Amino acid sequence: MTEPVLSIRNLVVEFPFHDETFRAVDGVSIDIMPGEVVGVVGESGAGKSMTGSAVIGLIERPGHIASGEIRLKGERIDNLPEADRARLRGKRIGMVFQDPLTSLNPLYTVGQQLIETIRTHLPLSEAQARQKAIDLLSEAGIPKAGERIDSYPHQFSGGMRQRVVIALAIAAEPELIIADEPTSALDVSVQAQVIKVLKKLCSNHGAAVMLITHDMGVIAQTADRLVVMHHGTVVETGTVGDIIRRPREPYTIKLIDSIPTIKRGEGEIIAAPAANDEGAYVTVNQLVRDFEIGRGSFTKLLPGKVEVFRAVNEVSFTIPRGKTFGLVGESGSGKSTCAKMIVGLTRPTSGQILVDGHDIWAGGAGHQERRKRVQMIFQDPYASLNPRWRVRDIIAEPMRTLGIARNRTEVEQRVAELLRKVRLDPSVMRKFPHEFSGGQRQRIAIARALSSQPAFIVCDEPTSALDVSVQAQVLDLMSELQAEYGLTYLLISHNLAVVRQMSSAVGVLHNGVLVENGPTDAIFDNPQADYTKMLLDAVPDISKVA
Amino acid sequence: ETIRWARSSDALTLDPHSQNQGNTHTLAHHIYETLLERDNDGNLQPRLATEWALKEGDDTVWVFKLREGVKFHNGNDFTAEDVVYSIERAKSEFSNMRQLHAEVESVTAVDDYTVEFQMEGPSLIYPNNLTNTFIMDKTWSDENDLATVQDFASGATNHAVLNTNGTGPYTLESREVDVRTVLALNEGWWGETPAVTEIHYLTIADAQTRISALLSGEVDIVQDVPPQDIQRLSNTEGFKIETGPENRFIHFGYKFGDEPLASSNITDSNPFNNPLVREAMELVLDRDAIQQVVMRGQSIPTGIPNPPFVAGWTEELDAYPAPDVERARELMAEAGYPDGFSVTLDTPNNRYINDEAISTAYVGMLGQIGINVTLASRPVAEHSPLILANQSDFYLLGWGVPTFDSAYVFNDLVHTKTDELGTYNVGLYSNPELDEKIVSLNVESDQATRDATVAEIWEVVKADRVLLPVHNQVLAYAMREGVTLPVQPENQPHMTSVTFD
Amino acid sequence: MLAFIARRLLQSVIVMLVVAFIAFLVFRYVGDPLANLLSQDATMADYEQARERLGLNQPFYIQFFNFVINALQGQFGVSYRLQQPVSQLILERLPATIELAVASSIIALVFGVMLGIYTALRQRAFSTGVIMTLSLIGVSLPTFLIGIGLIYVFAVELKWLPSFGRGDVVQIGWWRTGLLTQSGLRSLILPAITLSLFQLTLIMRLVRAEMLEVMRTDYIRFAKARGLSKRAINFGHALKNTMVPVITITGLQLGSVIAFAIITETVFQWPGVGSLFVNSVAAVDVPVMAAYLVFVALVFVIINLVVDILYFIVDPRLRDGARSGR
Amino acid sequence: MTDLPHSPEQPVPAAKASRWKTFIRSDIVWSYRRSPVTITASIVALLLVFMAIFAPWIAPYNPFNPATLNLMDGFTPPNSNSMGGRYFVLGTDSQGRDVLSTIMHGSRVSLFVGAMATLFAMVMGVGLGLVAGYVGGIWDAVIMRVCDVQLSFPAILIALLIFGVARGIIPPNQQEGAAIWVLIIAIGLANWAQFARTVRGATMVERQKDYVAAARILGVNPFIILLRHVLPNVVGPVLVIGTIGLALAIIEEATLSYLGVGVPPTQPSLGTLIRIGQQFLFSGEWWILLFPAITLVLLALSVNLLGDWLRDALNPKLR
Ligand SMILES: Nc1ncnc2c1ncn2[C@@H]1O[C@H](COP(=O)(O)OP(=O)(O)OP(=O)(O)O)[C@@H](O)[C@H]1O
Ligand SMILES: Nc1ncnc2c1ncn2[C@@H]1O[C@H](COP(=O)(O)OP(=O)(O)OP(=O)(O)O)[C@@H](O)[C@H]1O
Ligand SMILES: [Mg+2]
Ligand SMILES: [Mg+2]
Ligand code: NI
Repeated sequence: MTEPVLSIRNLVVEFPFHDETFRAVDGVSIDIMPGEVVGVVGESGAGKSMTGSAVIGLIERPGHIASGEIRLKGERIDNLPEADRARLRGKRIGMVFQDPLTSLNPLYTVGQQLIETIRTHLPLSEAQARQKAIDLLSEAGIPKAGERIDSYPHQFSGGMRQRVVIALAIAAEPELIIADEPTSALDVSVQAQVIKVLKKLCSNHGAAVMLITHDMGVIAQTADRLVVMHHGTVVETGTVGDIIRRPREPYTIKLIDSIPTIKRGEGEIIAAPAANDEGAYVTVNQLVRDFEIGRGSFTKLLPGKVEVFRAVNEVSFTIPRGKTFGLVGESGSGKSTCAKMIVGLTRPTSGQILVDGHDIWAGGAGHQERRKRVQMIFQDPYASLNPRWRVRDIIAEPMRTLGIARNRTEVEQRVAELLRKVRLDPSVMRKFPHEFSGGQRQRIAIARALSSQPAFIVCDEPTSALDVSVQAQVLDLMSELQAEYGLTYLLISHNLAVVRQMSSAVGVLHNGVLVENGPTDAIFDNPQADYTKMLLDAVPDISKVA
Repeated sequence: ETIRWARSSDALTLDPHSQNQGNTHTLAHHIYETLLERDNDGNLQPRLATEWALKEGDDTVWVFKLREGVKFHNGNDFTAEDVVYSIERAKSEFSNMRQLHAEVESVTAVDDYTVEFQMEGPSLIYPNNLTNTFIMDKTWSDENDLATVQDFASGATNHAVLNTNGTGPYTLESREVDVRTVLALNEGWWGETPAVTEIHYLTIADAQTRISALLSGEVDIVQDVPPQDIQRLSNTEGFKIETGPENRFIHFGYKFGDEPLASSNITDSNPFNNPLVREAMELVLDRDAIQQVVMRGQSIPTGIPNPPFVAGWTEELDAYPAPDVERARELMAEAGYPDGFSVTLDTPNNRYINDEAISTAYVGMLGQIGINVTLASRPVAEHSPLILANQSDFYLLGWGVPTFDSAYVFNDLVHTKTDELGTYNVGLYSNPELDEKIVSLNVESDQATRDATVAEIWEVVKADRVLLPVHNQVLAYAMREGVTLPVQPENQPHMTSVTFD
Repeated sequence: MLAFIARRLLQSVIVMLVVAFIAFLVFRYVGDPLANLLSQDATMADYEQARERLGLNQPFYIQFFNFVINALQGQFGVSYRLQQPVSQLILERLPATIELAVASSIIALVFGVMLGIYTALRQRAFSTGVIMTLSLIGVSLPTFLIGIGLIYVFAVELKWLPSFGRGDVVQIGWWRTGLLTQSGLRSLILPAITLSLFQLTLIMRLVRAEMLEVMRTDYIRFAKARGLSKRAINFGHALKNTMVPVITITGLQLGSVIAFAIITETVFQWPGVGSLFVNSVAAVDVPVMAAYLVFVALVFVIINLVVDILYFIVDPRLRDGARSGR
Repeated sequence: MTDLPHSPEQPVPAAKASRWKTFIRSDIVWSYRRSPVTITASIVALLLVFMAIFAPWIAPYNPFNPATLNLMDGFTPPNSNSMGGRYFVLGTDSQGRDVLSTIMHGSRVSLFVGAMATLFAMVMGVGLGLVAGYVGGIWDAVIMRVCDVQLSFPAILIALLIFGVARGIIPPNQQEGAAIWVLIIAIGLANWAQFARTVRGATMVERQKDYVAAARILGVNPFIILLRHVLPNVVGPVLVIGTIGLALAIIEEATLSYLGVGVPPTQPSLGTLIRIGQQFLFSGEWWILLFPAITLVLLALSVNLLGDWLRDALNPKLR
C-alpha cells in the first residue's frame, strides 16, 4: 500500500470568539493518495475551505488548529514553525483559490508573478525561469503564451486568469494541490475548460488534488473520491459513483436530490397555466441599450465622438400571462440589462416594453402601471434588503409608497399575511435582515415583491447566491405563488437546469442578441443556434457518472 | 563692529518720501539724512542744517543754514539745490510727507548753503516737521528719473525703492525685503565715526521668535520687546534691557452727541454724552493696576492725552484721579443708569503694546459699575477703517506726536471732524469755541500767546473728558550684554548711538 | 494620455478661475489697505484720493476683470506693503518655501511610509501602540505650539540649531538656495520637522490602513500560498498596492504642505511665500494675497497633474483603462 | 438543522429583554472592553466634556464675568494665594482670571465650536456627498471639483478667508456676537470635503445595491431614497471622520486664535488661552500656557483615540 500524500487526522479548527469558541472544523480525517483527485463537497460554511486552509497553514486569525494532525507524505506538518511551513507552500503544496480576479496582483505582469514564484522555489536563472513560465502557461492552455506572458492580469479574461492561477500553483510541481472552488466564479463554458486543464495537469505531474466545491456537477466530472462535509465534520466518504448513486447519510441524500438537472425528470414542476390565457401579458419589442464608454462625467460636457457599447441589441419576446419566460446566456450577455429596462431602472435606448398593454417607459400612466404591476427579485438576497431596516418596514414599503395600505394595523396585518405566505413566522417582522439565513432572506425579498400585489415579477438570478438545497425551496415557493396568484415571471439565470425546471419558454442571449427563443423543451432538446448547443454541452451533468 | 538688529516689521520702502511711517523712517535715517533731528530727549538738533531761524522781520519765512563739506554716497556734493529738490519732492503729489509741508509755499536756495522756506503764514512750529524729511541728491535723482515719488497705486516702482544715495552714516549693501537688509559704514560720513560698522537689519514678526533669536545669540539687539519678557530678560545673564518713554499715548474714546449708541441696550439716549457717566468711567479706570499687571510696569499712566515730551504738557494736567468704584456707582445712578448699560468696545489687537489686554482689563473694570462691555478685537487693518468711518461707539486708540506739539493732537483728535481736520475724532466731539482756538494755533506768530491758547484748550479737553487717556507707552530695547542702544522716544533708534563695552 | 493631460489642464483652468474669483471676492472684506498705507496724519481727503488711485472705488466686477487680465499676463500689481512687483516678490520667496516644503515632505514620506509599514506588519506589537499614540499627539498639538516648543528646546535652551530664518544662502540664477551652506541646512531642520509632523502622521496612518487592507486581499493570500518570501510579499506585493491611495493623499498633502507652511514660516520667520502671505493679511496687502492664492491653486493643479501621471506609472490597469473604459 | 444552511451570523433570538445583553455582547463593546487605551481615552474625554458642560456650576470662579475679576490677582502662580488673598489652584493669567476656571470655560467654548463646526461640516458634506454619489453626472463632477478646490487649500486658509468675509458682511456692532458662529461656519466650511468624499464613495457603493433598486422600482422619491435608505448605510464612516474631525476642528480653532481671528478674548477658548499663554513662555509664567495646552492635547488626543478605536471596531476586516 502506498503512503498517502496527504493524511488528515481528527483535525479541529477553532475560532475563539468573545466568550465562546466556534469549531469550524470538528474532527475531520481525510487521506489523499498520489495522483488521486478527492472532491470535498458540502453546504456553505461546512468547513471545506477551512480544512484546505489548515493544510496549507493559512488560517486567518484568530482561527487556529486546536487538535489533530496533518501529515504530508508521512511527515507531520501542522506543528512546524511558521518559517518551515512557509517553505512548504508553493514548493510541495500548491493552492488555487476561487476567484481568479482577485488572486493575481494587478500591478505585476503575469510573467513577473510566475518567474518570481519559480525562482523562489527552483534554482533557475531569470531566462530559464521565463522559459519555464512560458511552458507552464501553454501547458495551462494559454494560447501564444510567449506573447501573452508580459500582459497584466486585467488584460486576461476570467478563464485565462484562472488558468494562470493554476499555472502558478503548479509552478514548482508540488505533490499536493488544493483547489478551493476553482471554477465557481466562472461561466459554464469556461468552467469546463478549466476543469479539463486541472485534470490534465494532475495526471501529467502525478500530483494529488483536493478539490473543494459545492458543485456536484464539477465533482462528478473530475473527482475519483468524494468527501461530504457538514457542520465541520465528514459525514460520508466514498467513490463518486457510489455516493451519487447510493447516498447513505440523510444530508447527502438531500444534497444529491436538490441538484436540478437539465434533463426532463419526473419531479418537473411546470407552473399550471393560469385560468385564462389572453395571449401576451408582457411584450418586449426591439429593445436596445447602448452604454457610453471611456468618458468621465466631466468630459461628457465637451463635444467629441462618443464610443458606444451596445449591451442589448434588438431583443424581442413576449410572455403570456401566468407563464415563466427564462432568459439564459453567459455572463455579460445582457440579461441583467434587459431586466433593468423591464422594471424601469434603466431607460432603453430604443424599443418598447408593454406590460398589460401599457408602455412602461412612456411616462404618465404607463409609469404608474409599471410601479403597481412589475416587481423584481434580486440575485443577492442580502444586498436587496436594506440592512438598517426592520423586516416589517422593508415589506411594508411598497404598500406605503403605492398607497395600498396606510394605517398601521392594516399594514401590520398585511405584512404578517405575506410572511406566512412565504412560510415565515410573522414574529420575525421586528428583526433585521442580518438575523436571517440566505434562504430566509430571499423569502423576505419575495414577500416584499408580493407586497405591491404585482402581476409580473422579474427574477434576476434569484437563487444563484443560494445553496443547492435552499435553491430548491425558493424555486418551489416561486412556483406555488405563481399558481396561487397567476403571476407572470421573467426568470434570468445562467443555471440552465433551473431555467429548464421553471420556465415554459426560453430565450438565449449572446452578446446582447437573442440568438434563440422558443418553448423550453424544444430548445433544450433540440437547440438550433451553435451558441445554445455549446452552452448545453458545457453543463456538467452528474447523471453521466451514474 | 557688526550689529544684528531685529524688529517686528520691515521698512516699507527705501524711497524716502513715499511713506510717512516709523519703521521706514528708522531705516532711512541710517542712509539718508534730514535737516534736523531729534535727540533721545526729544529736543531738536542740527543735522544737515546747522542753524535755523525765522527771517529777520518776516515771520513767514524760515531760513536754514546748511552743513558744508557733506557728500552723498556717490561722491556728489550736498548743496542747497538738493534741499530745494527734496522738499519739493516731499510736497509733490504721491508723497506721504506732503501733509507736513502743506504750509510751505515755496523753497528757494539763497546760496549754496542757505535755504529759505516761504510759509503761507506764521508757522512757529514748522521746524518740528522736518525731522523725517530726507534729503536726496538732485543729480542722482534726475539721472534715475525720480522726480515723482513712488506711487504704489500706479503699479510702477522706481529706482529709489531698492537703491539709495544719501548722505547718511551707512550705505546699502544688500536688501531682501522683509528678511534682511545689510548696511555698511560710509567712510566719508561727516559725523564722528560710529562704533557700529556694519548693520544686519532683520525682520522677525513673531514676538517669541524674536526673543528666542536674542536668547540663542543670533541677534544683538531686539526692538519691540513684549513687556512681559522685559523682567525676565533683564534678569537673564548676558542680556539687558534699555527702557525709556515713548512719545505716544494710549486712550479710550467714546461717542458724543445725542444719537443713541448703535451697540447699546439704551436706545433712547447716549450715555456717553452724559458727563457724569464719563466721570464714572474715569473713576473705575485703574491706571496703576493696568500699569502694574498688564504692562508689567512698562508704561507711564497719564491723565492727559499728551506725552510729556510735547509742548503744553504740565504735571497738573497729567494728574489723574484715584480709582473710586463707590463714587463711580453713585455717579452712574445720578446720571440715570443705576443698572449700567451695555456697549461694544472696539480694540485693535496687533497695533499697540498689549492693546487687547488693556481693553480686556478695562472691560473688567467697567463691569464693576454695571457697564457691560462686549469686546471686539480686530487687527488694525480692520479696526482702522471702522473708527475712521465713525462706526465705533467706544474704542481704543494710540496716538504718537511726531511734531512734539500739542496742535498735532488737537488737529486730529479734538477738532470737529471735517475733510481736513479731526480725522481721528472718532467720537465726533464738537466744540466750536475750541475749534476756533485750534485753528488759530496754526497761524499764531507769538509764542507766548500760542502757549496760552494751548493751555486753555487742554483745560477744556481735560474737563470735558474728550478722551480717556490710559498711559504713555514705554519703549524697551533688549540687547546682549556688551552692547548699549539708548531708547529714542519716537522709536527710531540710531545705530550710530550704539556703544560697545 | 495626451488627451488625458489636456483634459486635466482644462479642468485646472476652471479651478484657477474659481480660485481667483473667490480670492478676489474675499479681499473686499479683509480690511482696508489704506489703514496701513497712509500715515497717521492723513486727512479724510487723502483717504478719498488714495482710494481712487488704488481703484478701490470701482465696481467689483471691473476690479475683478482688471485683476484677471493682469494675472493672465503674470502681473499681480505692486504690493501695497512692500512697494515691489508682486510677481517678483513671490519669485524671490518661492525657493525658500519650496525647499522647506520638499524637505518636510521627504521627512514625512520617508518616516511616514516606514512607520506605516512597521505598524501594519507588527499590528499587535506594543511598539505599534506606542507609535500610534505618539503620532496622535503629533496631530493633537497645534503647529504653532510645536514650533515654539522646538525653538525653545533646541535653539534657546540647547543652542543647537538656529531659531529663525534661513541662514546663509547661495544664489544660483534666480534661485536662492539654503541647501548648500551649513547654516542653511541647520536652519532648515526645525521648520521642516515642524511642518512635516502633521503630514507624517497622516501618511503613516494611511499607509498602515492600506497595508492592513491589502494584506487581507486574496492576492496576498495567494502570494503566501505560492511560497514567496516574506520580504517579497510585504515590500513587493503589498507596498506597491498601497501606493495608489498613498500617492493621492501625499500629493494632496504636498499641496497643503506649501499652504500649511504659512504658520510654520511665521513661527520660524522663514522667508517664504507663507510668511509673506501672513504679513500681507495683517496689512491687507491685497495684490500679494491674491497672487498667493492663485499661486497655491497653481501648485495644487500641478501636483494633481503629477499625481495623475504617477497613477499611470504605478497602476497598469489605468494605462489600459483609459482606452477601454471598462 | 439540515433544512436550512447557516449564514455566518447566527440568527439572534429577538426577545426584547435581551437587547441590552445583545449590546453588551456585541463586537463593539467587546473590543472596547479589550482596549485599555480606549477606556482611558473615553474616561478622559468624558471628564473633560463633563467639566466643560458644567463649567458654570463647578468652576471655582467665573472668568467670563468681568465684574468679578480683579486685575491685581493677575499672574498668581499655581497653588498659591494672590496679592488679593484669593487662592488659585492652577494660578491666574494676565487678567487675573483663574486658570482652572478659564480652562473649564475655555473647553466649553472649544468643544462647542468644535462640535458645531463638525456638525455643520458633517451635514453639508454628507448632503453634498449623497447627492454627488447618488445623482452622479454633472452634479458629481461639480461637487467633486469644488471638493478638490477646497482640499487644495488648507483648512486654516479657508477659515481665515471666510472669517475675513464675514467680518466684512456683518455690521461691526454685531460682529462679536456673531464671531463664534462665524468661526463655526468657517471651520465647518473648511472641513466638509472630507465628509463629502467619503460619503460619495460609500453612496456610490450603496447606490449599486439592490435594495436601492428595489425602492426605485417602486418609484420612491429619490430624496426619500437618499434619506431613508442610503443615509443610514453610510453613517458608519461618517461617525469615524466625525470624531477625528472634532479633534481637528478644536485644533483649527486654536490655530485661528493664534492668527488672531478667534473668539473674543473676554470669552477665551482653549486656543485663545494658548495664544495668550504663549506670550508668557519666556517670562516665567509657564502655567498660563502649560495647563491649557495640556488640556487641549488631552482633549484632542482622547477624541482621536476614540475615533481610531471606532474606526477599527466598525471595520470588521481589521479585527
Ligand atoms: N475569519 C473567520 N472568522 C470567523 N469564522 C470564520 C472565518 N472564516 C470562516 N469562518 C467560519 O468557519 C466556518 C467554515 O468556513 P469555510 O470557509 O470553511 O466554509 P466553506 O465550507 O468553505 O463554505 P463556502 O462554500 O461558503 O465557501 C463557517 O461557519 C464560517 O462562518
Ligand atoms: N452602466 C453600465 N455602463 C457600461 N456598461 C454596462 C453598464 N451596465 C452593464 N454594462 C455592460 O453591458 C453588458 C451586459 O451586462 P449585464 O449586466 O446585462 O450582463 P448579464 O448578462 O446580466 O451578466 P451576469 O451573468 O454576469 O450578471 C456587460 O458587458 C456590461 O459590462
Ligand atoms: Mg469556502
Ligand atoms: Mg446579471
Ligand atoms: Ni444543518
